Amino acid sequence: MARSEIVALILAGGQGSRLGVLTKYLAKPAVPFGSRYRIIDFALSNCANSGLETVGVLTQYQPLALNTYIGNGHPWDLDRNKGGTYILPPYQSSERSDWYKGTANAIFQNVEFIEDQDPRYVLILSGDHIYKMDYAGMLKTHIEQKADATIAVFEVPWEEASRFGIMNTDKQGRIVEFEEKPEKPRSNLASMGIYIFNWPVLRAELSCDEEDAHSDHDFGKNIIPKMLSADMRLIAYHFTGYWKDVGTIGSLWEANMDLLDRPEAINLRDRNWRIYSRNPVKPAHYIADSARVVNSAMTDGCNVSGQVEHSVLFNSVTVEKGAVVRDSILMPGVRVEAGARLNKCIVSFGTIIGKNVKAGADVEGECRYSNTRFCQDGITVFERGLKIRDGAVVPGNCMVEFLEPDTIVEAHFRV
Amino acid sequence: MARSEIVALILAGGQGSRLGVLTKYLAKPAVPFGSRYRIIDFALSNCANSGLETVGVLTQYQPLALNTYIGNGHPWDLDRNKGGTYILPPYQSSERSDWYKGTANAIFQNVEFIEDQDPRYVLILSGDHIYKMDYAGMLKTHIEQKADATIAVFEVPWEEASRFGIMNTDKQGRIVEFEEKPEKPRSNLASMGIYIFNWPVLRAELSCDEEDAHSDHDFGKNIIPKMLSADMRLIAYHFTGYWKDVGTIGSLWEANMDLLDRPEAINLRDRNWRIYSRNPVKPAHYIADSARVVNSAMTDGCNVSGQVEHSVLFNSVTVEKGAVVRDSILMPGVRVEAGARLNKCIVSFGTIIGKNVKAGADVEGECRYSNTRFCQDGITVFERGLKIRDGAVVPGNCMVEFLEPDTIVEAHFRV
Amino acid sequence: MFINAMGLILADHKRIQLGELSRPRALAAIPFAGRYRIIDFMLSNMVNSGITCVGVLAQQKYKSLMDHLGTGSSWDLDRKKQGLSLLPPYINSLNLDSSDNDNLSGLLDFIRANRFRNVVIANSNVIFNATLNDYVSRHEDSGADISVLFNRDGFKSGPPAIMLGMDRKGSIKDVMINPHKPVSNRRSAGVVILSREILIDLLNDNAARGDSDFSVESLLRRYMELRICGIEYKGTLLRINDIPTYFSSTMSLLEEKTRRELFWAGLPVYTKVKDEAPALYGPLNQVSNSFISDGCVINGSLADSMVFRGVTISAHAKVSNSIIMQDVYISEGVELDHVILDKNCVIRPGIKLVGQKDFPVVIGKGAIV
Amino acid sequence: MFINAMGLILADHKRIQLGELSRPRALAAIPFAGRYRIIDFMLSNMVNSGITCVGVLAQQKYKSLMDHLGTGSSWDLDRKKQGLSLLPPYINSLNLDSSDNDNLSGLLDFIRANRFRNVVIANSNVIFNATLNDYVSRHEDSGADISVLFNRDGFKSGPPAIMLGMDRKGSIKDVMINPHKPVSNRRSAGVVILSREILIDLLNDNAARGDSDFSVESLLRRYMELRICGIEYKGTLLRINDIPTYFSSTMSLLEEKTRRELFWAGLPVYTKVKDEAPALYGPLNQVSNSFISDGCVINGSLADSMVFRGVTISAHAKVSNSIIMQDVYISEGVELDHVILDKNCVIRPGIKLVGQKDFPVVIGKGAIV
Repeated sequence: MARSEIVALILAGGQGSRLGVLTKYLAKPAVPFGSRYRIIDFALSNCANSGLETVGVLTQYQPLALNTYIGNGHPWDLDRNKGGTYILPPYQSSERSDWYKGTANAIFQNVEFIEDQDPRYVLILSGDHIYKMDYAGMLKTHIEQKADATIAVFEVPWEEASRFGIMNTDKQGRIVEFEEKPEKPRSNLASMGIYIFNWPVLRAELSCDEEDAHSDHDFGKNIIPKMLSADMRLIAYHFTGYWKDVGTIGSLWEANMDLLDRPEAINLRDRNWRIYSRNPVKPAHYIADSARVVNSAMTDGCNVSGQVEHSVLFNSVTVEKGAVVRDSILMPGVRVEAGARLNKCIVSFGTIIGKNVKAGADVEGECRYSNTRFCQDGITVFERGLKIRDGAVVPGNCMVEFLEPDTIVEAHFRV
Repeated sequence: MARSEIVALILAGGQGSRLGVLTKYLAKPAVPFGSRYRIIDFALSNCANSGLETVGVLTQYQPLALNTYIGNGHPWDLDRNKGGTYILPPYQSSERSDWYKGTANAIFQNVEFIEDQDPRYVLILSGDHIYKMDYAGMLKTHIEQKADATIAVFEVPWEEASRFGIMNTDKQGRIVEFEEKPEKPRSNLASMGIYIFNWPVLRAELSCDEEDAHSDHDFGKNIIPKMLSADMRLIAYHFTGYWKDVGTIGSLWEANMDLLDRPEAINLRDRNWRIYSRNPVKPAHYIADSARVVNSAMTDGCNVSGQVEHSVLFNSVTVEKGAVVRDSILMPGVRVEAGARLNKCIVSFGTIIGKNVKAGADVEGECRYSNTRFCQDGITVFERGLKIRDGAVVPGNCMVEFLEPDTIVEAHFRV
Repeated sequence: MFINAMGLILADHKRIQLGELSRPRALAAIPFAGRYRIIDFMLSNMVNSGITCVGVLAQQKYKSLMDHLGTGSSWDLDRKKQGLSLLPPYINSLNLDSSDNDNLSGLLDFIRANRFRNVVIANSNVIFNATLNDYVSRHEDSGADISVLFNRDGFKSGPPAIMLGMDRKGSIKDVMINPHKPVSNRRSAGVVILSREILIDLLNDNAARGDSDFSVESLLRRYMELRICGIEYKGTLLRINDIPTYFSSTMSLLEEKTRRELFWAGLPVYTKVKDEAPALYGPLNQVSNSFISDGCVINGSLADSMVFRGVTISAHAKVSNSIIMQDVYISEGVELDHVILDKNCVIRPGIKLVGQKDFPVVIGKGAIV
Repeated sequence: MFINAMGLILADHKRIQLGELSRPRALAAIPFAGRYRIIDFMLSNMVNSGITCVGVLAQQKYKSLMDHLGTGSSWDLDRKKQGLSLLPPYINSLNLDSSDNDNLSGLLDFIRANRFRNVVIANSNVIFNATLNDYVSRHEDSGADISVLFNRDGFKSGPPAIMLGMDRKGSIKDVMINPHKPVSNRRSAGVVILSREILIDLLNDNAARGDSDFSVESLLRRYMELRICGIEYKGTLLRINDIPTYFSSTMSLLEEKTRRELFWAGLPVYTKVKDEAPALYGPLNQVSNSFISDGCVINGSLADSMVFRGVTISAHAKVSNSIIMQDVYISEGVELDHVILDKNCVIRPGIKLVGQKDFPVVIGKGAIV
């Protein structure tokens, strides 16, 4: 079959509000991950490595950083003249002007785009999961099984199953039941939010769903149950391997640490399945005489003179002499000044941690930025572009943002 | 100076409602023009030929066709990794979600994009004018004159001056007064809606304008008069050459005919200033034995067996044997069947004119599609994707669209 | 799921020369059909099949080919990985594989570096419009070592003709070049499909033997050692073997069936974008049964001809049965019949040139007549 | 408004050889500074100046250069018009300009086809980070026929040294190669600026004389007939003339000033994107004063070294004062001091290699030691 017969659509419109200040200025898929990447790199690279050539990215919330990051799609080899990457925001037409109301409505509003591409199959992806998956294999199953829709599923531990949408299948892999967050799950196959539909089937379902005033216009809640009740052929495609939804501060931190603790779990070194990203154009990183770096990952443009342990550093991070960074994630351009100590901190773009600051899990107490709703287990998060005062003390479980200059935050600047 | 020091922003969000059915499914800048082009090709090609590398296209109304047409920017050599073409739709942020309210507000909503590019100068363009202009020359004037803003002006005939925004300048070219559609114009220098601003100046003006609840958020009505009243240095840049606003059915028709009647006026054959466009990938056009083609322009994929006089044919148009097309504009994929006669007709994408149809200026009378508000001088317009019944008779000054099948329109299909 | 093959196009053919038209350029780069170069057809077939990695093997005079192909963006082959590679004859002192066999070693490197299961190798003198997916599947299913496309053109369109003798199972049992008494009308279409592993073996073999000849012909000659199967191509197929077949192939495009099958069967033929203005017809012209390309200005009379991009035909000029290439200028009162004008020629006022169907007058690139 | 110049980079230099490092590749393609090839610096200077058309003149062993440059997209030079062109030595039977002088005629075609007012010609062995706009303006303002960048390095960094004698107006009055008794410390930086017209004249001249030598040196030797002016370059500038200067230039990047001026002065140095994983530091490493690139896995000890992309340094290995190129694998217990390992080398467990500052041990590409 021709590559144009399948179109991938990545849902990248959500705010990702549980990531707090990390998504204040950018959509969740644009959040940095794993030293070199943004979260959406995984979905885009999977598309490229699977041989897909037409990818629509549905954006809505703070799309600028994401649009600029994706640009012409060249880093993922998706800058095709025919096909390639399309950014799909909501728009006005002579009949209507609406923001996207749910995952299904977002696709519905882009029916015309999809029709222009004239595909046989549509692959629906989420822009905020970390995994490597060959969608061509899933498509093969979809075609062989003559499915109306195929849903990727993943075995989760039984004790967690009630947090997911659970698929009950028969022996042939056909889905017989779907339960959203069941109290007593009868299976541990969780939906990964990855769907392949025959386009004519999906188009009809979307139109129908759009008419339904009671619908939330959501794939999991509305479209899939409706198709099941209409006895359509829905097939489960089993995925094994690393998969993580990085929707919370805790899971984002864990997924980053996974790269250090079990790098083989999602092998980033596999040259047959590279994860592409937009390159920052910086020189190789430099480790000075006074530095000590263990159990850590880092990338171009870093400059380390201090101590870095079990941490993930993004490009152009500076750790000055005498600073100690442990179990932390430092996003592009962060500077940790002399004598500062960070423990389980996530520091966003360009923030400067002043001299002798003490922050994170090993600092007891509370402060105005304490936020146990989003931050647990001692993780402290810093907004982008902050200057933290020299000598400031920031306890664990904080979400530090700019409100006004105070004893912790000195200033905020554009990065 | 570096190419990144100036960013061009093309206002392409307007519906262009005076073009009636031609802009039912696409924004005005995406309307076909001159056999091979879309209206926006002129602004984009001017940018490319002027050496600009970063171009933002602000879209809002029916942007899909425009987005797909612009794609990665490759046809205009604007598919840069750094810079290049950006489609800029309205979006949601944590504070607000708004459609663009006026030309100035559209730019204001993209302040963050512009800041990311970090330019010294911003060039504001309209996406719906036909002209060739070296913006680098205008920038040179702007810099040499140490202007806060430079506005391109064009000498219009005195009798038409009251239809334009008129600039009154002193001898050095400094603008001393601006009158929007003055009854008694004191100059015939009309604003072309092309502005260069020092970015810090514009940014400040936009913020200020945004606060003003009485403002229409329009460059011509608000920003420019405000800057003049603050005694800022506004310079007029004189443009000579072909320039046409193709905002009405009449002016669109005229501008197309200009290419036939005075091809030297806007020389499309100048190899030092090519007008680029997205190529349809069709073979050379074919003229059959039975054909007669005079005073006409056409392009790839056409297939002419009938008579074509003083007309502009876009790609993949078929004119069957015995059909006569005069003074008309046939957009991509139109088919004129045997024995049909068109006179002063504009036929949109893929419409089929059935056998022996008679339509246009030389047909007297009225019908349900008569529309003298948009159509004058006998010009008749057909919506895209129509099938006109064999033998139908359509008078001049009609705007034929699909309402229901009737004696003129047989059906409507997707193109 | 998607096609698992790379493409290899041979830009030259040692048995094919097109006189004046070949002088400044490789066979693959000869202009054809108004907007194209010969190579565009095979390249488009590959791209339309979903092939994303194509090597073009050039021996000589490849500058215009290089200019034409550019970054490959016109065929959407300007890719980060793979894409379009021009493989020039190449001297690399390091190459340990075959020190005196540079061309093959460059090719070997290229094939080793790109891990596709199959390789489609094609001559550039054959023009058709089809996807190759089905042929690659049939090759894989058949278990043959090599599959070769053929049609039943027999000796039509002149030498070089590689005629294939086949048994009932479709295996090649005989290969004859320009045979006096052909035993079959099956003629190779110059397109073969084989696995990457077998190609690497064959190339290593050639290199070890010091045999630098790499051609479709030389692969087919292996029919004794390898299982080579024929697959019939049933669509319209044009062969460019010399000036007369170049001329007749062009003229056949004026027939509706050929035109439809090569251009309007749903598969686009990509070529370098030139961004010319639309063609402009003046008040005085008389045009019939002709192809005209963008950028032309037509004021004279034109019949049964193929006109490339950017050509001017002045008033009172008469052109018939001719092929007029890019940017030619034909002055007032010129008369041309059965003429091929290469790029950039200028024909001065009143000049008359008349050829014959089998002997068209050919004027080389840039001549001022 | 914008810079009106095209660039021309000479990928080879007949006086410069880097031993084992030069064996598989042109000078311009020699890996440098962890992520780069030598040519990246000059190419980035041109791109950062707004130059959109660059020709790279290659004489031999240009395959790795071709692979590195690709479509030019890493430098944003994958353009429809202009962009990046590799100009190989080229045989074109049609070329009427200089039938036995193929290299120059290909270059002439290239310069004729691209209509920029000025041409910046640069050797690839000189490394600095600056835009050229100011120098092009100064050239235009001066009215000189040719301008040449120089600095006051004198004979530092060894031969070949082209020393310039200048009068008080800045005009070149003497050009000496590796002089015994230098009269000046002004040394050519291997970058000249001249108008396209003059370059075309000079090339035609050379071609007519059958002189196929085209180099910065040969242009400077014209100081008697042409007005050649020197412009001083005052920033940090590294010269790669042989293995010792390659080694010392690399080591100088470990000094903060050099590092800052070459990498952190605001102008990016572009190179081919490799999409490697981030570098990973294990629990046992000890690293000091070193550059490490993406894709490395560092478990051993590393001091005062430059490590390219994708290198593995196993536990208990000790590397100091060394340059380790792409994808090298260093096994457990290895000891290296003053060593240069080319790409893809494998050093087996327990191996010890020790060189000296002026005589580093150099191991060629792909060796298994």
